[in-house]
Amino acid sequence: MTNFNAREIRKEFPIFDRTVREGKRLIYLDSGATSQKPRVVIDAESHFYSFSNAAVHRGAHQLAEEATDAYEGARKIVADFLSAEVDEVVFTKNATESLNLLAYSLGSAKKESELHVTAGDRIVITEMEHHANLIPWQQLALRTGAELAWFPVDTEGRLDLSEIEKVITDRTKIVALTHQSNVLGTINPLDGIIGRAHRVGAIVILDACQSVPHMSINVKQLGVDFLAFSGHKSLGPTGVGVLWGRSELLADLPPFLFGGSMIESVTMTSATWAPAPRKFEAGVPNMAQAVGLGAALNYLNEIGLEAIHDHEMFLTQRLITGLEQNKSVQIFGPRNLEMRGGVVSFGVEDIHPHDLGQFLDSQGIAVRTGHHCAWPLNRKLGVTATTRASLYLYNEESDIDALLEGVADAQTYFGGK
Amino acid sequence: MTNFNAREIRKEFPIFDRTVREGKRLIYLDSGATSQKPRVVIDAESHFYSFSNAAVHRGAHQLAEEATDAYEGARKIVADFLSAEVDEVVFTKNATESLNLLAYSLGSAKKESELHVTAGDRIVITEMEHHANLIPWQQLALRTGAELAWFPVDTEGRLDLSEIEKVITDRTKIVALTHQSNVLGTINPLDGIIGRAHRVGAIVILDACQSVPHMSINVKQLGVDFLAFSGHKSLGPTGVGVLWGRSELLADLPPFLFGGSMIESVTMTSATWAPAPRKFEAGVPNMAQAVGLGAALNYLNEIGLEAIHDHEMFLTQRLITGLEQNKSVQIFGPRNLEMRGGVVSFGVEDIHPHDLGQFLDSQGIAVRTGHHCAWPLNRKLGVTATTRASLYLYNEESDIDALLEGVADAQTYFGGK
Amino acid sequence: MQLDNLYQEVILDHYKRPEFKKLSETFSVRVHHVNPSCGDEITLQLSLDMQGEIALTWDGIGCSISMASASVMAGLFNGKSLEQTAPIFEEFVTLMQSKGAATGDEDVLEDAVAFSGVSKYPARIKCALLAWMAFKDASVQVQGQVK
Amino acid sequence: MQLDNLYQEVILDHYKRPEFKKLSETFSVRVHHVNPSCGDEITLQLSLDMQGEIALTWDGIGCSISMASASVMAGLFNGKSLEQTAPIFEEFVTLMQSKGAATGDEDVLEDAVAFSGVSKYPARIKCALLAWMAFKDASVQVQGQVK
Ligand SMILES: Cc1ncc(COP(=O)(O)O)c(C=O)c1O
Ligand SMILES: Cc1ncc(COP(=O)(O)O)c(C=O)c1O
Repeated sequence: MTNFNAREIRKEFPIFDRTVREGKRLIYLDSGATSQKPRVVIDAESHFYSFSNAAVHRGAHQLAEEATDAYEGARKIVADFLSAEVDEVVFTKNATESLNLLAYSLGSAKKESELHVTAGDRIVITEMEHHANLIPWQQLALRTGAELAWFPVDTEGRLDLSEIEKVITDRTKIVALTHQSNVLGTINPLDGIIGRAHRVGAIVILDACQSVPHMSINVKQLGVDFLAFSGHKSLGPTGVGVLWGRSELLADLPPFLFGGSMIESVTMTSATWAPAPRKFEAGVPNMAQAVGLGAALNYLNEIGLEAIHDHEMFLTQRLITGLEQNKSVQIFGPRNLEMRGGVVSFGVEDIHPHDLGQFLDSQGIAVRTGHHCAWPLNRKLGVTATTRASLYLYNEESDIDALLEGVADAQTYFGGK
Repeated sequence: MTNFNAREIRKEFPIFDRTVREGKRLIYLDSGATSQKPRVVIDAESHFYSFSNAAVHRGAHQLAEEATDAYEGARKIVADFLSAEVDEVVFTKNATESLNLLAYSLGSAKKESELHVTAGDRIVITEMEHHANLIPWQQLALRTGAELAWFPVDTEGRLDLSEIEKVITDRTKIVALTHQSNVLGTINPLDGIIGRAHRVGAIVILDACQSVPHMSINVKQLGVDFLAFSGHKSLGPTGVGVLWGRSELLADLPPFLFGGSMIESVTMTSATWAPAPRKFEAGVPNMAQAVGLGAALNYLNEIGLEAIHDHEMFLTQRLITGLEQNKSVQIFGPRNLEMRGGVVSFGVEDIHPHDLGQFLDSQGIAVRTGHHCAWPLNRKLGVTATTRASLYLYNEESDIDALLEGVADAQTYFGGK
Repeated sequence: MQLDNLYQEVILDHYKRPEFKKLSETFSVRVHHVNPSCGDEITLQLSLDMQGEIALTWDGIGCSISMASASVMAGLFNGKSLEQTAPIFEEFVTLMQSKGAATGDEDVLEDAVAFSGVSKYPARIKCALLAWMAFKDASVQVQGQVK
Repeated sequence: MQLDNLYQEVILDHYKRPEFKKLSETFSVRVHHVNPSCGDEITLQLSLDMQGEIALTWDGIGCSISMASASVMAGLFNGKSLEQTAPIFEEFVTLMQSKGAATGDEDVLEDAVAFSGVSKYPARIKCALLAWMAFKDASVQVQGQVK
C-alpha cells in the first residue's frame, strides 16, 4: 500500500461527483485515451476567458498584455516541466498535430539542411506505434521516396533491437518511436536507439503521449531531438498539444502552418518567418487551453510525478497479479513491472473485447476496447481487438478490484446464458 | 437608436465585470481580433469537462457516448448555423488551420482529380487578404509551380473587379478571398466572382472570419465551395475553427493530418481513410472547444444575427460620422455603409497608431494597432500601421463616444506636450 | 439488468451457434467489410439463383452483436428475393437509428427484433449494421452483374 | 496620469525633433530592421573613423517610442567607441527587461533613462529596442569589416 491518497485526489476532479449507468460509481480506467480534469484546470480556462481574454502578441491594450503573459507563462511552465528552454516549446492542438508538423516540416526542409529527407533516405519507426506516429511517416516516405523501416515487437511485447545496426542504417535520417506503448504499456529503452541514431546522423523523435503525464521527463537527459505530447492526457484541456524540439533544429526547420503572427515580413508574393516558437504558431492560438495545460502541469508537480508514478505502478502490480490469477485471461505486453507503465491490455477467452467492455460499462467501469489506434500491432498480436485498462493518479485499489470482479462477472454473464 | 439592449447583453459576459487601467470601465473595441465570451460558452466547456469528458468515437462506455453526442451535436449546430449538411463541417483549431488544410490538401489532390493544382494553373486571391488567406496560397504556388494573381484594392477600399476576366483566367483553379476585410470593413461582392470562377472551373474559398460572427450566412445561397471561420471571433472558445466544404469536394480531397480516428484501415506501409469529416480530424479532437462553439452559435441565434448586425451597423454609422467630423482623421475603407461591416480603421495626423492605441488603452479603450496581419494591404494604403476599432453585440453607443473623445484627448496629449 | 436488453437471449444464441457462417465454394459476389473503429470484419458472399433467390454465406470475426446480426440476417434473407429483403433492410436500419424509441415490427424483422436494445448504445449500432452494410454493398454489385 | 511615465517629456521631444535622423551619403554598414508585429522600420548606417569613433545616422517610420529611442541612442553613441557603447547597451536592455522594477543608471544612460516607463508595457519594449537591435547588428557587421 502506498500512502498516496487517491480518494482525496478524486475530490478535486468534478467528474467523479457524477454516477454512470443507473447510479453506479464511475470507475474510470481509460486515462490512456484521455484523462479527467481537476477543478484547477477547468477554472484556469474559465478564468482566462473571464479576466484576460484577448488576442496574444497583437494588441497594445491591457487585456492583450495579460493574455500574452498568461500564454507565455504557460509556455514557461511546459518548458520547466520538461527541463527545456522556453523557446523550444511549440503549442499545437494535440500530439497528432505535433507529429504531423514535424513530418511536413522535415519534408520541406531545404536541400542544404541536414534535416532534408530525400529518396533513398530511411525513416525508422516501430511496430508498436500509434497511428499518429505511423501514418505521418508513411506519408513522408511516400512524398519523398524515402524508405520506411521498423523495429519489430517480440512475444513479450518489447522492441526487438537485436538487428539495430541493420534497421538504423547509415542512410537513416529519422527515428520516430513511442516512449511508452499505448497498448502494451511497454516503456522503450532509448539509450541504445538514440546512440545508434545519432551516430548515423539521424534525429530521434519521441512520441511521449503516454509517458509525459506519468513520469518525470527531462529532455536534456533523455537525449532525444524532438518530443510530442498531448495536453488532454496530462490532466489538461482538450485542444492543446506540445512539440518540443532542440532550438537549433527548430531554427533550421521551415514552418508548417502559415498565417498571422508567424511572420517577419510579408509581400503579395513572399514572406519571411519569425523565430521559433512563433514561426510554428500561426493564427490566434489556443490561448485558454495552453493556460489550462500550464495549470495541469503545476498541479502534477504539486502532487509529484514520482509519487504518481509509484502509485500507478502499485496499482498496475495489483491488476496484473489479479489478471494472472484468471485462467481465461491473456495479458498482452510485459508482466514484469520493469520498464512498463500503467496501461494493461488483455483478452478474455470467448468474450469479444466489445462485449466485455459493454459489460464492464454496465458496472460503471470505463475501459477501452478495440485496436487502440495501433492496428499493425494488433495484427502482430494476432487479435482484432483488446480490452485496455489504463490508470492515473485518481484510481484506487478498489477500482482495480472492481475491474477484476467485473471480468469474472462478465465470464458468468456471457458463459452462463 | 435601436432597441437592442447591449447593456443587458454585457452582463452575460463576465469580463465586463472587471476594470482596466486603474479602475476604468472596459471598452472593448477589438472583437475583430477576438471576441469576448458569454457565460454560457465558458460554462459549456466547463460542463463538458465536469460531466462528459472522454475520448469521442473511441470508447464504448457511457462517458464516451455522451462525449460523442456532445461533440457531434456541436457539429450539427454549426451545420445548421451555416445551412449546411452535418458531414460538411470539419472542426479545426482556428481559421488559419482551416485554410492551410485546404492549401495542403489541394496541393496533394490526385492528378486525376479536378482539384489537382499544377504548374501553369492559377490561384487568385485579393490584395486585402489576411496573412492566413495569403501565405498558404503563396506556398501552394511555390510547391506546385502555379501562378499567384490577385485583385487590387481601389482607393475606396473596394476590390477592383474591372479586369475580372483577365484576373480569373481559364487556367484558374482556386479563387480564395475574404468575405469581409479585417482592416477596411469592406464586404466583398461575391456573385460576379463566383460566377466567373465557376465558369472557368475554379473553386471558390471564402475566408469568413469577419462575416460569420456578424451576419446570417447560408452557404448554399452564397454559392461558394469552401468556407473558413474561427470560433474565438464568434463568441466561442479559443482553439476551435471550422472548415465547411461541399460534400463532393471533401470526398475528393486527400486528408491533411494523419493519425487516429481518420482511418479506415492501416498496415505498416499503407492506410486508407474514413469518409469526411472524420478524414480531416486526426487525433483526439478539441472536444470541449467544439461544444463551446456550439453554445456560442446557439447564443448568437437566440439574440438573432439580424438584430446583431443592425446594432453593429448603427454603431458603425455613429463611429464613422464622428470620425469624419475630426479634421485630422483619415478613415481607410468605405464610408458608405452599404457593403461594409463594423470594422473601422483610421489614422490620426501626427500620432502614430501605437501611441494612439496606448493613449486609448490608458482610458480603458482596447483597440488594435498595427498591420492587422494584412501587410500588403497596408503598403497599398501607404501606411505602416492603422488604428482599428471593431464592434460586436456588447458594444454600446457610449463606447463609440468614448473612442471619439479618446481620439480628441490623444490629440491634445501628444500635440500639447 | 439493463444490459439484458442489449444482450437478448436470441443474440447470444446466434453468437454461439451462428447460421450460414461458412463461406460456400461458389458465389457471384464477395465483399469484405471492416469496422474501422474496432477492427471487426466480415466477409459476405452472395449469389442469386435462376429464380432470383438469395444464397448468402458469411464469415467474420467480431463481437456478439456484429456476429449475431450477420447470422440473423443470413437466416432472414436466404431464400428470399432482393425485392423481398428491401423492406426488412429498411425496418432494421430504422430500428437501429431509433435511439431506443422503437421496438421493431416483429412480423417484418422476426428474430432481428432482438437487436432493438442496440439502438440505445450508439457505439454498438455500427456493430449491428456491419453485416447489413456488407449485404447492401454486395446486392448492388450482384445487380450490376445481372444487368 | 500613469501614461506620463511612459511618454516622458524627453521622449516626446526627441520624437518631434529627432537627432541624427538623416542618412549620410557615406557609411560602412547599413542595416534595415522591422518590427514584425507593427511594421515599424528603421534604417541605420554606421561607420567607424580612424580613431574607432562611431558615426551613426538613421531614418525610420514608427511610433514615438521607437523613433525617440533611435534619436536618443544616436546622440549617446555618436563619437564614442564601440567598447564605450557596450555598457550603455547592456544597461538599456536590462532596464527594458525590468518590468518596471528598475529606473536605470542616469550616469550611464543619460537621456535614455526616460524610457524606464516602457518596461511596464510589454508590447512596447520591442519599440524601444528596435534601433538598439539594429545597432547591435550593424556593429557586428562593422567589426567583421575591420578584421
Ligand atoms: C479575415 C481574417 N482571416 C483569417 C484570420 C485568422 O483567424 P485565426 O487567427 O483565428 O486563425 C483572421 C483573424 O485573425 C481574419 O480576420
Ligand atoms: C502513444 C500515442 N501517440 C499519439 C497519440 C495521439 O494523441 P492525440 O490524439 O492527443 O493527438 C496517442 C493518444 O491517442 C497515443 O497514445
